[in-house]
Amino acid sequence: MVRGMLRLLAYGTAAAWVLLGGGCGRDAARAVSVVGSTSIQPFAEFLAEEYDKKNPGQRVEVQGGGSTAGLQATANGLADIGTCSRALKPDEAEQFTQTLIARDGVAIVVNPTNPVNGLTSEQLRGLFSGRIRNWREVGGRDGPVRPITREEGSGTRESFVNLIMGKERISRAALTQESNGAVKELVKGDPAAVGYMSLGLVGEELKAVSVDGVTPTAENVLAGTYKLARPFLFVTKGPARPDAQRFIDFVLSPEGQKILETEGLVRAR
Amino acid sequence: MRAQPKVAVRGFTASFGGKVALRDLSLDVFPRERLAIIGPASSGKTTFLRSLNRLNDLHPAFSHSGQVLLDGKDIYDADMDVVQLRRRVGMVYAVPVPLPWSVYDNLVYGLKLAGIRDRTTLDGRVEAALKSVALWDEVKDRLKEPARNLSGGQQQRLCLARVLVLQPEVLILDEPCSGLDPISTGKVEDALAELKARHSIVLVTNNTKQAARSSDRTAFFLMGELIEVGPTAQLFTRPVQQRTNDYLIGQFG
Amino acid sequence: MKQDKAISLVLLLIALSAISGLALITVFIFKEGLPIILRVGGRDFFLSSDWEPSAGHFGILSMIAGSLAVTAGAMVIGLVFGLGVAIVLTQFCPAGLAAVLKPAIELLAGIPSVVYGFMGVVTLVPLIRTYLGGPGLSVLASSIVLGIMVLPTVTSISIDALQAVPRPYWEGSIALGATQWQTAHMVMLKAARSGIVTAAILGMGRAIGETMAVIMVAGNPLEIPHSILDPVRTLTSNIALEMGYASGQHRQALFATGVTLFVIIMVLNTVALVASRRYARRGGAR
Amino acid sequence: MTRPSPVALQRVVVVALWSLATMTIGVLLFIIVYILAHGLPHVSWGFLTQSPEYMGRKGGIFPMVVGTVMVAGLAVLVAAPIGVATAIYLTEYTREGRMTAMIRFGADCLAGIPSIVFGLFGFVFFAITLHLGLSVISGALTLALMVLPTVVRTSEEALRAVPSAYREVSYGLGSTRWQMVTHVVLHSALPGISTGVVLSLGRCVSETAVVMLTAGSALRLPHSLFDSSRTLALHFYMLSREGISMPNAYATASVLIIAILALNMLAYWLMRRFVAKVR
Repeated sequence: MVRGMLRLLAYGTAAAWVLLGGGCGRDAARAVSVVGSTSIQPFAEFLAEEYDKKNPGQRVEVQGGGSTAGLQATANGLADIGTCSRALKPDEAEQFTQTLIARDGVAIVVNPTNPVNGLTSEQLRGLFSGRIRNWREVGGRDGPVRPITREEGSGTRESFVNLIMGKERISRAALTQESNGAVKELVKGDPAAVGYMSLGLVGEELKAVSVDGVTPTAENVLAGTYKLARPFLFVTKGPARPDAQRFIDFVLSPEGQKILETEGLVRAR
Repeated sequence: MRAQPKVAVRGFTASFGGKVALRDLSLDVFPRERLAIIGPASSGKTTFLRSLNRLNDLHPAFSHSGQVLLDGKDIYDADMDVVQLRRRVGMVYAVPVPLPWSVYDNLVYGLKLAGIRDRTTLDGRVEAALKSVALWDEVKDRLKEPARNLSGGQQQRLCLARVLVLQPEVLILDEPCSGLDPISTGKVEDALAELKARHSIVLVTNNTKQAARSSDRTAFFLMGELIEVGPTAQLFTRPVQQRTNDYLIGQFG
Repeated sequence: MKQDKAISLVLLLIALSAISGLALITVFIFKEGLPIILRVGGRDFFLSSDWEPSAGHFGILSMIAGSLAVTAGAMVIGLVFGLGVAIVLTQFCPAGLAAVLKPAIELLAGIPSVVYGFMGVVTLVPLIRTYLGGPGLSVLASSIVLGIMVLPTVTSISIDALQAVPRPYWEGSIALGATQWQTAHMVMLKAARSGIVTAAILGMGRAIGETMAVIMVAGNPLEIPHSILDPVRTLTSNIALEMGYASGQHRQALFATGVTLFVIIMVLNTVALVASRRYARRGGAR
Repeated sequence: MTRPSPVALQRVVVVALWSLATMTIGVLLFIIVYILAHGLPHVSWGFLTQSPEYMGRKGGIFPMVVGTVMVAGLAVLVAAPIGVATAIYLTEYTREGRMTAMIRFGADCLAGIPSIVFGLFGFVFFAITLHLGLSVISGALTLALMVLPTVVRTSEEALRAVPSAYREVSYGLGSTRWQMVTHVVLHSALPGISTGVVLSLGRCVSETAVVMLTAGSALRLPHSLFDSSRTLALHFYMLSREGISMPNAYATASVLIIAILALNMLAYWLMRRFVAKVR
């Protein structure tokens, strides 16, 4: 029995090293890799699933990591397509070819028990910068305000900062969560919380308040009246590889756009 | 005049990190004799035994000078095959150490190391060895059992048999009966009497009565030196050296 | 003997390659992280709590403070419980029961840290938020979760240390009329002291290095916590939170955070090593 | 105030200590029962053998099971031989000296490095510098480095626990050192070594930070070692953290917990065999 285990270990090891050595031909039949924004990740995964069903033999691999990581991965060849949930900075725009696949609203969310239904940009700046410390000041119940932000580098955060905060800094005391879901969970459980997240992922359990009097809906984003919106981008370094291009084409096709729309995003064209 | 010595130790000094354990020791072991070595604790008996099959080499600080000739060839020569040497000089320890396998696997281990794989040869050697230590009848139906299930006396005879399957020329035994009851001791001693016909036997013992019972010659060691060696009967009744006499009548524990 | 030499050489090469892994990690982490510490200056890096990578501010004081606060809390809980369990299992527990309980405690070490973090979020955080106030995500929540996570480390090393105390010590004390508890704390704990110190230090290393559980229950703001109900960001969660996004200087700053962590752990390890050496040397002699 | 009598004090302390121990066991049971109670109803054969659909909201966890086995298995297959060989070198082939002290100190340091630092290293070294990408192989090699010290340490302890008399007997019967090591020492130490290896496997299975940074989080079934793959622990993290599907998150955690339980029991069983063997 013990001898058998020894032998098994030896064979397994040998096999592992052979695999290690033999795996060098990695470029053959490689999957198209899509890396980037955690906001886009679930949608991209869903699109990839549908794409694989339609095109057996083609494989699309979706990764999270963050918008900036996606750009980096694309730049150094780790990814075929980078996904980015914010507008490219000028130097980035020079470096990459970008394709708008959809637009997404950034919803301001509060706990359903919070009586506040609408906030102005100015009030939002106050809440998130820490100047406004009590919900009473913006028409809510007496109680502390707990802003919840996303981590540095997040596309959602950068869009929020660009569109709302301007020059003001987000409070250092703000809780930092690493995903839309985590923000959602936290706001769901904490009556004092206020956060921002992808409109497509808000769901039923949170209250998305209106901003400057405009309700956050897909229609308002498409119409341009809800100004807290950001692009979802696919970026490639130069022209895309043919199989990557096929996937991009699928996403832009009416079928792909329909999928994104049913998931709560706003179509690109 | 006696025959050529089987083992001839010549001016042998052994030390461990500067601490001398054997000093300038010369002693012969003849074919087909049982040589007993007696002496108080830490008088160098065990070191002497372990010098005969170079087991001391395993100790990091061991160093030596002088010669140990086996059939006239120095076993400490650079071209000596130590593995082969240890097959020719078989050792039995004070405490029986059966390896954690079956009785049979314990017995054939040495043979397998020597490259013998033939089943009938293995079985034949095992049977012969077990018979020569009078263990065959007791364990012939228990060969597949773990060796640890045997009694202490059986384990020690098993360890003796494990060495015997290799048909060594010299057998060295380090207080092989120290942990055994009188009946088991008797069985081991009987086996040694039988084995004398084919092997040279060096037996270290703390038990002077055992030396008197089951040896042809006896050597007395004290503090790493050989004090006296002679026919057993003579050494026990009329020792030449005063110190031997003192030891025998119990002056040194 | 020639074959023996060859085998020995091969094994030595393998052993050295294992060690070269450490060298490689050290070199890489330092190569990536050190330049920015030098550029920003040790003072601005370690003694400022201004962390805003996009604006070029890289002060990690609040993360260092956070890590220390959370680790201290975890050690209080881990030591009280871990040592308590070790004493129970070695001194006051029938051997049969101890044989079942010890592997059960060790099982705690096998549960994935994400599960601990998750359990903290769904059970502990709402409790703290409801009954003690604050956001729930807090030093307290992190300390409790980490305390439970380091407990098996503390317990199993303490048990080893307590079991290594020679039996006659115990018997001698009992024979002099001491109760079991007097014996336990006056004789056994004293004799096993440096082993327990080792346990505590290794537990501390585990607490300070834990990432995923902390990220989920700590809240991760940039401010230094003022009370145990305040949220906190640790060195590890700072790395894990932002690594995916970071590039350029920002990424270097995260590696520098890693360097800081690395140095803290190395110091703790060396202390543990010295402590356990002392313990080994004294062994039965004391 | 009078001091309580020693006997009374002892009673109080014993009650206090036992309640600490009971609470600890209680926490363990609570975690396991909580996860299993929420998750087991959603675990089925189909859940284990189907691919996830709809980002994991529906469907199963088959690719993650495969990914976990690949990443953790490969990590251990790399770490175990290197670790055991190192331990054999340390115990059987060399004397205590500067070299062994150095190797041992290195292993101890490696053991103390937090997993996130391994993750950073693996990301930069394997994924980027060696161009292995976020892949099974990057993750496995990083994890292998992470568990290497555990394997070395436990193997060393197991080898040292083998009675030295066995070694002498083997030499006495005419074995070379290598024969002695392979036939006698390894044979006796194998259950002990296996315990360390199995526990390391458990650590690889439950590790999240490292695989997140090195193996990536692709939902697809990995077709080669160079594909990215999500492990069960990371899948659980993402499902619960992104709030994608709590039932599936609990079900994934249940599978994970059961796997860890099984590995721990295996380790415990091996350990008992080992103790019986070298006694």
